[in-house]
Amino acid sequence: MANITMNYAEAVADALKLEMRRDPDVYVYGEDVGKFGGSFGVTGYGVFEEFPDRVLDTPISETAIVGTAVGAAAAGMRPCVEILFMDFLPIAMDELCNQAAKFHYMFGGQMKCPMVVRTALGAGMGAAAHHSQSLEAMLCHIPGLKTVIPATPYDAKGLLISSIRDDNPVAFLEHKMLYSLKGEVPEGDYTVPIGKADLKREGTDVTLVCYSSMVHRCLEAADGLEKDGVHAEVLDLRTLIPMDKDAILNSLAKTHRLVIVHEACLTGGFGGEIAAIAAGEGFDLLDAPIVRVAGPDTPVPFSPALEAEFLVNAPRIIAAVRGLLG
Amino acid sequence: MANITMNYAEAVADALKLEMRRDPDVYVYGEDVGKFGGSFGVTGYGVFEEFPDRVLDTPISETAIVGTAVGAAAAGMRPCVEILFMDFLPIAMDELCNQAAKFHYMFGGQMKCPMVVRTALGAGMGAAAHHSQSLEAMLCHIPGLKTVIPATPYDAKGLLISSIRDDNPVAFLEHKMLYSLKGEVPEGDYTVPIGKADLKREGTDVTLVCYSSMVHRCLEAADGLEKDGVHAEVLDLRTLIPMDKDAILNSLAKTHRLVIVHEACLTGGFGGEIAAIAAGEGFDLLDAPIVRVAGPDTPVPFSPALEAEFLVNAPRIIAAVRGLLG
Amino acid sequence: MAVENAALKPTLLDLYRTMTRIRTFEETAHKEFLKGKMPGFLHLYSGQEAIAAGVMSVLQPDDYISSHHRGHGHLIAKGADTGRMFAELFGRVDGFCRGKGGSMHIADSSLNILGANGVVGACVHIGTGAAFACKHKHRGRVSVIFLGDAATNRGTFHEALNLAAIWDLPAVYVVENNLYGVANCQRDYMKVEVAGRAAGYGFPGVTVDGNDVAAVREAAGQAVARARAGQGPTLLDCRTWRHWGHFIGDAAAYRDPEEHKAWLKRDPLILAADLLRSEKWATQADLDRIQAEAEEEMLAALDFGKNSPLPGKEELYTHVYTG
Amino acid sequence: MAVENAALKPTLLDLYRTMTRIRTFEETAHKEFLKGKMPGFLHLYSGQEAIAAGVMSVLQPDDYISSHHRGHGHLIAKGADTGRMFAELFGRVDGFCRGKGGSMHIADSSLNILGANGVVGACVHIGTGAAFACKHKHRGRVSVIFLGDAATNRGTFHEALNLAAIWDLPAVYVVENNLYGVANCQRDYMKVEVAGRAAGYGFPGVTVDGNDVAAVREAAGQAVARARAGQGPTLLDCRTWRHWGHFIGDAAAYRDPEEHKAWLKRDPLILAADLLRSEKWATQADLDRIQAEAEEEMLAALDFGKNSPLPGKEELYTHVYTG
Ligand SMILES: Cc1ncc(C[n+]2csc(CCOP(=O)(O)OP(=O)(O)O)c2C)c(N)n1
Ligand SMILES: Cc1ncc(C[n+]2csc(CCOP(=O)(O)OP(=O)(O)O)c2C)c(N)n1
Ligand SMILES: [Mg+2]
Ligand SMILES: [Mg+2]
Repeated sequence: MANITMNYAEAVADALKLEMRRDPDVYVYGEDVGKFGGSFGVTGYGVFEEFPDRVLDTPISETAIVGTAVGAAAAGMRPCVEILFMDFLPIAMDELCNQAAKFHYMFGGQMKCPMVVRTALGAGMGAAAHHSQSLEAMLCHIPGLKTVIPATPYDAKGLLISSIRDDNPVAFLEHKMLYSLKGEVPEGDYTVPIGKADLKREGTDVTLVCYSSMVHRCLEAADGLEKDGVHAEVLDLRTLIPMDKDAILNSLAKTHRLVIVHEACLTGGFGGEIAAIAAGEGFDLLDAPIVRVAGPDTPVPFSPALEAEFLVNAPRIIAAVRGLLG
Repeated sequence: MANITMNYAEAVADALKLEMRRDPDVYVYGEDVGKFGGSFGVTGYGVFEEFPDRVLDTPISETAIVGTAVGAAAAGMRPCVEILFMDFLPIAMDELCNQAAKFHYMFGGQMKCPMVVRTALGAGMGAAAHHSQSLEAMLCHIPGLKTVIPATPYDAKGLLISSIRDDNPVAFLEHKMLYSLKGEVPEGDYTVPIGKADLKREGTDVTLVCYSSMVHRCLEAADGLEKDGVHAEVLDLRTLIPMDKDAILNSLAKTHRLVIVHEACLTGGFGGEIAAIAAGEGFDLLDAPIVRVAGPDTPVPFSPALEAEFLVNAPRIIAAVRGLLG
Repeated sequence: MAVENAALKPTLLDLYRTMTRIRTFEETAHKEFLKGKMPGFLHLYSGQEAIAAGVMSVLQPDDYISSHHRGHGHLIAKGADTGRMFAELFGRVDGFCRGKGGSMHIADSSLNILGANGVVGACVHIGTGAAFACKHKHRGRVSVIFLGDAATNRGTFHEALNLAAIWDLPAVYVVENNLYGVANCQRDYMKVEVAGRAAGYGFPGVTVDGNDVAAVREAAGQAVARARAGQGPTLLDCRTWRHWGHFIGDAAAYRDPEEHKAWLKRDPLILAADLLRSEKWATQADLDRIQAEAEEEMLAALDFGKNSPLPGKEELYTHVYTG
Repeated sequence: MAVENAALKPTLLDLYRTMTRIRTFEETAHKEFLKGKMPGFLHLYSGQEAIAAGVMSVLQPDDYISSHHRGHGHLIAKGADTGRMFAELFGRVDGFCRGKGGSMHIADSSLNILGANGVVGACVHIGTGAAFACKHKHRGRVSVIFLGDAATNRGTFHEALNLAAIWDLPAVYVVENNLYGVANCQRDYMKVEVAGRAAGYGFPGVTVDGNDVAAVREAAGQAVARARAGQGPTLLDCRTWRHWGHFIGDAAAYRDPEEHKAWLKRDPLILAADLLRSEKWATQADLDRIQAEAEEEMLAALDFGKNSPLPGKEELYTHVYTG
């Protein structure tokens, strides 16, 4: 299979098109995903053009978007719906967490909800408190839901195909600052398995566990650390639920030091779960305190001066690693 | 001040009445809180009777209950609203997390939202997947919100008075299986400070960090462990946000062993945050892996046989401590 | 009760049988609950039987329905096995949900029942989503959504009905308007009649005597025909009355005893029985036999349900994810 | 434009001034944004000025308003300082929100403006809550809620309007019906007219020419009077048109160019200017002076805003909690 260079948004679109060709039950709907092409342009990469009858605009009705997907999925379809900004997912939290996630269980396995909710998370656009959050931790506490969060075009396409084919509801979290990121993506069909982390860089001195845009910040930090002779391992979780615990523990067995990096606010973030696993099952592997590098416990501010301070960057990661290595 | 024996529901009602007497801006509203007295009977303990014009029934409109409280609070009132079951709080997640929690910050300190959302959490009534959840972790990731979760009538009354007086939005989480729990409660006005944990039992061998109904399970477990000569310390966090980190670290400095106990599902639960603090700032205090005893990663099942298995009980806590002490 | 249709004769007897089975199921469950044998909460359907029976009588087996916390009647009318229903209510492994759901989550997906639901108003989206599937995948099928009057105040109602309208979905919204949502009367929580709400979305809203099974059948038949013909959704506002409190344990002291008495006289079973007898479509002996059969069925069903084993502990961990 | 009221003369000139100031503010912001000097997103109010100006002209200073993502006009019409507004748009410390909010969260709480809001439909609850406060604490005040046409499809709209109805809250819902929600025309997302939705809650819905400032003032005056008199809420469906795309950067290719041209002819400033001149309430020179003053004001305001310092990094951490 030949590789093509494409950006993350195109890679998402590519997955949508392939799955819609393969499976007539896959429908896409959301706000302005039709002719307008989606507010981040994803469905504009030929998805609406190829499937004008299966890419549908909805009113501003987030609970209906997610809630009807549950019913459609339970009735045999495979909806892949879009919630523009992850900040609006709390509007549809009942539909996602109480309905989609619990359908299979609460009906004793009679029904299933094969549906995907795609949404854009993250700060960096000066979009302030209501258009910038990273709320993945809220989803990761809900059994029955899978949470997928790719950092590269390759992973985005492969994971979205897996997500659409999955018989469980999947929250598919795209970082808005990654949409224009280019990468090599195989043409045609391939999958990246849900639940498998990816070692984006090998190292021996410290493990940086991360996901989404922070993978790139960690890779930059690893480059920087390399200059000091520090070999950082960068583990991209790629999916948060199910989490690839073994990958974390295997890496700790090598490095004995853990730095967890996420853009989301520190307190109550998914980093806590990672830390708990490491300090529980991995306790004997650890030679040093677990460090979390994360967003501060504040809403995302508008002013670029403050937003820059909010965002985790490579220097902060480097400083944390240096602090840890003493 | 004389003490009176009253149950947890009465203690909550007592706080409501005292604050409504003291402050004419305090209004209570929610579904069936009026003449019916509330589905768990709280406002039936004389709150509606004394304030029939300030205890208002609403339609089944959870987003309006919380969302209008935001506006009323911003316009100078002090609403204390009720969402019947915590399972329905996801319906109003935008209002609570995007509006109430962010008002002060996103408007640069111009506005404040002194409001309380009371809600009942927890399993144990055979009420199944939609009436049994413990979703506190979802709230603890949202800066701007405080999360209060009392385990005793005394704490319930004192903390609710503090919560109503607080100028920030507070999620006040009452465990439905505690409503009938009796305890000594001072007559009249007193406060329990938000952000202070309470050492419910002193010990030297292991710290059990817990909250809500699990405080009682931990106290039972501590009794059981005592028979083996194991002295367990039981630390009731009482408020999750802000969390009393110092109390946790001080206890670990004594016991060097941490078991975290919550009823909520394990993965993504608030236990992760506690673990991360302990394995970070408290790393050098720890002599053993951190253990979490929590609900399994499943929805809450209906069948009593399965619900009993879902719930954390003293034997499970005892077993975890024994496993830890080797 | 105006009956235009002579063809109603055999149907009405069937409807009477369905209603009797529902009533008997609920009475049996009620007694067991009061004995302390059933866990959780029970919201009895007694008094509302004409709605489930009438609506379901115009559906095809593969049409979808979505239901709510007061959902036993819907299952029975659509053909679910009452033994497995009791097993579910007792939290036993032969229950439709293997005991994991209970009364508030009872469902038989083999009959395209998308479940009772513990979240008021959730069914509105679920059923609308099923209507989406009917439009795009299962052409010719319809999706019927049962909801309470109080549920029409939820935002989900608004968003779903609007979406169904603009997409011309084959959906029928059946509001079981028993005038109360727990302890509050409809007039305390809305200033309009339920049927009037359809106007906000641009499709018909029809007020129906929800205790008259023939009237329900007639109105539902028209709504379903509209939906099947691709003409979009209809809202039926079926006026009815629950015979008991909101759930077992609620004495319903908030209702006017006189009003309660008046409604009991309009018990849907009494109305149907009166008609059957006055039209001489059935004798009292026929009706008694139907009652006796229902009692026999429910005794056996109860027996089956009660004696079904509890799920093993390992069941706690299954069905979180598929596969 | 029918003007019954001779008393309109001085008012209309004031309204024209307000509208001109809003327009000039938006044009100034537009230019700066295109120069790449402003962060974030800007949703321009240009074209809708008659609504903010007309509604605000019937309010008292301590009445509440709640606004949405397209909120600059509301602030200016209620009297907010344009210098501090620009400072906010540039993320500077002299902004109303100290630069933390930006355009989508702009607010001046000293004027009882409860803020623009980034979540479409959120303002409906917030303003309804303020109406609750008006009823129970600030007797005699009213709460006006501005929202877009597309926002009426959110569940919050339904729940809030119903609550306002049953509690007879002093709320006025002003729908700024510019016919589009981003790229979709109203007819694609609802089958009824916005004004008709009020019927679902039992209070009046009134269609208003939203480009005719006198008509807006008239309708708003009646609605506010009703609210103040304790007669409950009103919904105003103000038909208008945004002159630009959804936000700066959107070319609005989805709109019909002919329709666009027709609407531009009905620019609320042109309509008001025509009337002022034809009634001889103002000369062109008067209007030119108003324009010149507005330009002067906005230049100074821009200057102030641009030159206000960026907030210090410590500001990131303040105002998460009070005190
Ligand atoms: C979202 C939500 N809010 C509140 C409840 C609690 N509750 C259960 S049933 C009910 C009343 C429902 O009234 P209605 O819709 O008229 O149905 P009915 O019980 O009368 O059949 C309420 C408030 C719930 N289950 N879900
Ligand atoms: C809950 C929510 N969903 C989606 C969006 C994205 N969004 C911002 S403005 C807008 C359209 C709003 O249309 P309308 O209410 O008519 O106001 P207008 O922009 O036309 O003034 C959308 C979809 C949002 N901000 N909030
Ligand atoms: Mg009802
Ligand atoms: Mg619009």
